[in-house]
Amino acid sequence: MNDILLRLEGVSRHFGGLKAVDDVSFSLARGEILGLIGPNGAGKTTCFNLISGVYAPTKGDIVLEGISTAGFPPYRMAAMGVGRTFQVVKPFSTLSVLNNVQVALGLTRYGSVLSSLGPWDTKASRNEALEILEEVGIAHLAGTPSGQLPLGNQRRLELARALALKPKLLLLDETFSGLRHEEAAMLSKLVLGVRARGISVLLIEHNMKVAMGLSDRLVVLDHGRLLAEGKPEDIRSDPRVVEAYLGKGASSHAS
Amino acid sequence: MNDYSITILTFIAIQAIVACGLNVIVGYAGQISLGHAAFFGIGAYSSALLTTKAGLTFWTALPLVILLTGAIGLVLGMPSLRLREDFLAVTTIGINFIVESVFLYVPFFGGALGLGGIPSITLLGTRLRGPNFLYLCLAFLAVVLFLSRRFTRSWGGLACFALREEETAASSMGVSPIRFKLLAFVIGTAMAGLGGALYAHLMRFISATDFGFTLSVSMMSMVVLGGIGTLWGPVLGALILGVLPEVFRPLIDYRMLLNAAILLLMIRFQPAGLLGEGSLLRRLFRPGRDSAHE
Amino acid sequence: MLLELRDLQVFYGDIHALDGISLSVAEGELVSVIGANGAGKSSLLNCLMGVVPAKGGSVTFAGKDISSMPVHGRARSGIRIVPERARVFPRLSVYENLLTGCFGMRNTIDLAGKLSWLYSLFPVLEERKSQLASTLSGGEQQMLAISRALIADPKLLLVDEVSMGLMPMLVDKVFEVLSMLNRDHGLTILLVEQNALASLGISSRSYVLETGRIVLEGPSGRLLEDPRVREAYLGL
Amino acid sequence: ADTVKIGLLVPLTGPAAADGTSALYSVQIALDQVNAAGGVLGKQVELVYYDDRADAKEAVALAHKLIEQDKIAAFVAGSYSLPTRAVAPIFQEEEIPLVAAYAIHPDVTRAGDFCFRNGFLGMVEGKAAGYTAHKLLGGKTVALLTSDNDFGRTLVEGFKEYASKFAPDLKIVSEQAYPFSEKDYKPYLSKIKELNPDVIFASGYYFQTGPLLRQARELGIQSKILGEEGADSPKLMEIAGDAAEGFYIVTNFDRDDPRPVVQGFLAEFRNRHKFEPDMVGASAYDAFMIIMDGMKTAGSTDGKKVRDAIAAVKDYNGLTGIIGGFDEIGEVVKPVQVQVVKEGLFRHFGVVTDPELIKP
Amino acid sequence: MQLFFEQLLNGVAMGAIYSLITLGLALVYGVMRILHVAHAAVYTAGAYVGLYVFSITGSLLPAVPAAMAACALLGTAIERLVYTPLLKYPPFVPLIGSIAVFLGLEEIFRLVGGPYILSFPAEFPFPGITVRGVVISPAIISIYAVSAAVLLLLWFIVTKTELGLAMRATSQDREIAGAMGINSSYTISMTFVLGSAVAAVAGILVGIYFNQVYPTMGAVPAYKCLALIVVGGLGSLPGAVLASLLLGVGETLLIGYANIPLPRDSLAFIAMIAVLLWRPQGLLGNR
Ligand SMILES: Nc1ncnc2c1ncn2[C@@H]1O[C@H](COP(=O)(O)OP(=O)(O)OP(=O)(O)O)[C@@H](O)[C@H]1O
Ligand SMILES: Nc1ncnc2c1ncn2[C@@H]1O[C@H](COP(=O)(O)OP(=O)(O)OP(=O)(O)O)[C@@H](O)[C@H]1O
Ligand SMILES: CC(C)C[C@H](N)C(=O)O
Ligand SMILES: [Mg+2]
Ligand SMILES: [Mg+2]
Repeated sequence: MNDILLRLEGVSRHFGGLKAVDDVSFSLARGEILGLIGPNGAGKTTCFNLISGVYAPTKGDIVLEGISTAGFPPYRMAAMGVGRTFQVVKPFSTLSVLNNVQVALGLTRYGSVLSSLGPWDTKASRNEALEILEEVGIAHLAGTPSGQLPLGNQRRLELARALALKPKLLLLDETFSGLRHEEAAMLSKLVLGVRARGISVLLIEHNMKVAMGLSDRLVVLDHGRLLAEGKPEDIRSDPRVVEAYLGKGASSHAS
Repeated sequence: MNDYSITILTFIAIQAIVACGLNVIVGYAGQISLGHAAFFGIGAYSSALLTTKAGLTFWTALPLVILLTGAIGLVLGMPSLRLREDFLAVTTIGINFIVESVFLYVPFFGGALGLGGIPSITLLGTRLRGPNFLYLCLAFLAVVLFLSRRFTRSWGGLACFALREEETAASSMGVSPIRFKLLAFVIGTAMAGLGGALYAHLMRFISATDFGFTLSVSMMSMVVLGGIGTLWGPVLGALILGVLPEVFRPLIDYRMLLNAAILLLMIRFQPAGLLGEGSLLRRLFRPGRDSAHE
Repeated sequence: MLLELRDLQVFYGDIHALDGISLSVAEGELVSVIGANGAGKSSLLNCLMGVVPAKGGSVTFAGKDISSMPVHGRARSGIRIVPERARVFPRLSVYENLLTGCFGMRNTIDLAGKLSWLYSLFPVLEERKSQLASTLSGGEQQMLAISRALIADPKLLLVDEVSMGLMPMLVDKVFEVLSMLNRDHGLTILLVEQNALASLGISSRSYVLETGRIVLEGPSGRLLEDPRVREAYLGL
Repeated sequence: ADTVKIGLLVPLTGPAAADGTSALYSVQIALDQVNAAGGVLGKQVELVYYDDRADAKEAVALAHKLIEQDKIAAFVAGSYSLPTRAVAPIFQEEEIPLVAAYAIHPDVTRAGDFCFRNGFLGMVEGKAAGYTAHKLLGGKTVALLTSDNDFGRTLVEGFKEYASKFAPDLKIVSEQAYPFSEKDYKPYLSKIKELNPDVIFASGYYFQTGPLLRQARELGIQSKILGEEGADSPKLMEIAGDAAEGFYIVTNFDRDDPRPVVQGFLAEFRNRHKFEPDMVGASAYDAFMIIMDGMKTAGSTDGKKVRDAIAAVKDYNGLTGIIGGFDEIGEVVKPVQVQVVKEGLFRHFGVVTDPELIKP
Repeated sequence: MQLFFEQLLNGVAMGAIYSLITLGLALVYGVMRILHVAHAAVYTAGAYVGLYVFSITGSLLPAVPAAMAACALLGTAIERLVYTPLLKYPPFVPLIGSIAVFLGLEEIFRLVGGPYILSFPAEFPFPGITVRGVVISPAIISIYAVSAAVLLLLWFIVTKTELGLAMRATSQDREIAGAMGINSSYTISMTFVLGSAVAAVAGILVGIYFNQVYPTMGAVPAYKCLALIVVGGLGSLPGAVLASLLLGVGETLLIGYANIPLPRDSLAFIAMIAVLLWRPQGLLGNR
């Protein structure tokens, strides 16, 4: 797997004196599922915000498919094939679940004012959105205003919207948290299916069962810096990771 | 119908046009604007100047007026990209005051004396008056409603809804906040410009105070009262706020008090607007209709 | 019984979120509630706290009917909540957030002692004392929410998915702390949790909630053996 | 109909409410006097009035209402310039005679031959003010301080025209305008204080000039201060207190005029209401009476005939002075009154009769 | 130089008056996130009640507390009857409600007090001071003294008592504030009591200083003070005071020394837009 989709090159992001992300480099191959783990406050979400364009890096560069994207706004990153979910869910609250997904389907239309003049509520877009909702398992809630969903379903909606962007790179920020085992297992299967379609996945997850089970490789951040990188089984037994992150009872989570 | 009711209805139709524009900005794109009267004024003044000083007719001036107002809307809409919510609300109040004082202070705009001698509108060789002028306004209102509806059904409209709800998420879904907020601003202000032009040629004389903050407030009240973000809300709001003072007219001394009281009561008991989500009217006429777009 | 619910009903508009919940928690007990998405777990805790109104049924706390008591009254009689999604005050500093937790009783508790205990539990909170809570990471906000609820020695602690967003090491620590408080200090806890393994592990009794109804209840050890629970919640 | 209907628009709510109320009360006195004397042409007169809030848009709709619904025979414009300008063309078109009470804007009468004005054109009053400052008060230097609206600005224009045409030796040392709802005049006055002009021409409404007087005296400004009809209100004394002593105005009403019309009106007004009558009321009274007089002379309520009768008026014995007549545009020709505040009351100080100045 | 000092004194006095009105708005915004336009009507009510009691008793001693009490009542009534029920709607809904209340109250003042300007002939029981030729009138002295006292008191309440914390917590998450034992409806009402009582003081001071009380006296403050709380940084009390003082002094000096082509009232807004372009969160706001 030498075909590199995304590369972070010495990326830093500072907030005042705080180095939330500090000189981090790693890369993600096409079709890979890469897990991003690390203690609370390690800078994982900040990394996502950098990759998806919500923040610009203070230093360093982010390269997607050979293009340097540092400083690109989120909507350009979306157009370049980055789809993401938010750790703190951000539904379009008064819009129905279906409409939420349709927003994402419009990605190709938002490029110019002219192309955005076509009608959106077509049978085709409805069906496509429904299909995606079916995949994440909330098609029966299509008509509900998204703000009224319980948290677990809002996480699924996040995933549905990201999928609707037909991304090359999918960023999942704790999408599995707040789901019980059965539900998480179903979404894990979905993520594997997505990867089978050639989509790369970058995944933040504190649920080690999920993170270890899904990821081909893991990158561990601590205090904004890269702590370790490697195969799940190596990371699990890496003493630095155990000490900083997993804790002594590691086995109970990572079984 | 007598001349008096026709005049009232004509004003209502014009205000409905302008309120529909405001609805695009506030209701669809979620950008609070309390300075909409400024754009109404810009439309009125530019049409008045083009017809009196540049010798154009209403019809030849109209496209220019709409373009110009939209363009100014584009420029003055810029602050909305940096500011949020209440900051924006107060900034737009500021824009209203500044535009009003420019009309009032710059001699080119007639200064404190206003602009008079604005020609009336002629169509097919006849001067439009009374009912004919009303029909013209209604025709334009129909166009504006049609465009509003088209907008809500376009991807651009959906993009605005998304921005209204959650900007970061919308942006991550490919929606450029700059492009679509400004689009809404341009459409909304252009509609105000159209209304302004009609107003100028109806009144035949305009002055800065016609376009003050109080008017912006009543525009906003129309939109909120009718049902923000709904298609017909602004029209209903304009109708109610246009007719109420006439109903209370015989009460002279208590008229404005009752007016304010009714506005307060309506806001208090139908906060989502008369046609808004879950409102009385809506439940009566469209039971069981789902979802929030339109 | 410290807490007793009878036939609780909660609605959101037309949505019937809780339909006739009856449960009880004895003083010094640690009880957990598990259930699928949308089962009504959060609604249950919020309704106990008084944040969401009940349409019917009764809530008795320490022998007093608190069904019509306003939320701040319930808080003052010793109920605290760690809400879902933390819900820290975004534009208050970390320290000020902690102060809200002991509102009105700053002088009756040992504030300095409490703070140093909480800071030793979550050192990052001390580091970030004067940072605005909105700029904390997800997990850090969760820690703040836990600390805020613990600072004033509650009688009953309602915990809504604490483990969400916490790193594994902290999940262990938080569960340790909860069971320690329960064991050693007699703190009564009602725990809602997706991490069923952990919550069944530390609780003595549990309820399983499905679409607004209690479908299963019993000693946690017995539920751990229940095949339905094992499949849906534990993945065993 | 068995009554003659006269329309009236006055601002009864909003910021101009006080003036509108005064105008309405005065017209009602006129109405009662006419009806007590048997009405006009053997019919009782009925007054139909509405509140226009001094708003042009409202006034336009109401004008249509007066014409269409109430079918009035003539119209008294008892409001400010802004709404009056807006309605004048409407009455002109319907050929209903209009007499403006105290609006000063030239457009009112220019709307056509059915539109008359009993008050002064802004330019005329401004010129009269210039004359007063120059000749009657002996000023060599003046500072202009005006309310920033059509009213204040027009008066200042008139003043400046006088200065440039008739008084090359009158020096205008500063010119400032303050917004309509100003309260704090000290910044403007401090500037004037340094220049120490002989006269300050303060053109604004009483609620502006009142505090302005007070603050000027507080700052220790010694200059003579001259105002105009906008300051002609008993309220001015209340607001300015002692600072009003020795304040001059040019206006459209002489309270010391011994003629019975004047003294009778003053007595009646004071009798009916708790406060002092003012120029706004007097002008509105006259506007109404001029229409009555026109109808009597014409022997008809027909618009055209009444119009002709009003246009032909000569030396009419009005409350606001002897009206020489109306010029071809419809502007009144009569002397401008100059009053001064003595012991808290407006008293006669002089008149401006120079035809060069008072001819519009 | 003497002129400059006169201007400065006067400018600071204007600023102090602005800040008394603006503080109430900032307080209310801080706790409810509502642009409380009707606050200007509360201020007008303060002037009317003050004048009424003064004209009966001939003394300010009962007039000031009476006005403060009446305004506190009016303020909390507005809060209870209009704002609290509308809290869960988008901000423009309570804003329109607020404007309706403002317009309605203006009408009530006109109906009760008459459309005319009333004078407020209170004299101060002490003389002015002359410092090197600059006269400081008793009115200005009172404005300084009263505003300083009120500002200090408010500062103390908001930063040194738990009420301040309760106010801020309530504004950010009312439900959770309640869950922490904060009585949010009491907190909100107290905010209105404080803000409205201060507005009453401002109303009386303005009434005396300019010797006029009239129905629409709130019209200019209603929007100008909105600009001020925005410039200060929405909800920031020190910001509101700073912005008020800057505007008071700035306006006065600009009119006194420069011939600005635009009216004074639009200055506030031009300044506001300039400040916001430079600092979108306002002078002392954080976001
Ligand atoms: N806007 C900001 N201002 C100041 N500090 C910030 C800001 N955003 C993030 N931080 C800080 O940067 C650090 C990294 O935050 P981040 O959200 O990336 O952590 P994380 O790894 O996602 O943690 P978690 O697992 O808890 O979600 C945190 O300590 C946080 O307090
Ligand atoms: N504010 C609300 N408005 C409308 N419906 C709501 C609201 N909050 C919750 N609901 C509905 O109530 C039901 C119960 O939701 P609740 O949040 O209590 O579930 P939960 O068990 O906590 O789920 P999760 O595990 O996802 O947190 C759901 O059907 C949800 O859609
Ligand atoms: C009250 C009057 C002084 C009004 C003034 N003449 C105007 O037309 O505006
Ligand atoms: Mg995170
Ligand atoms: Mg929940």
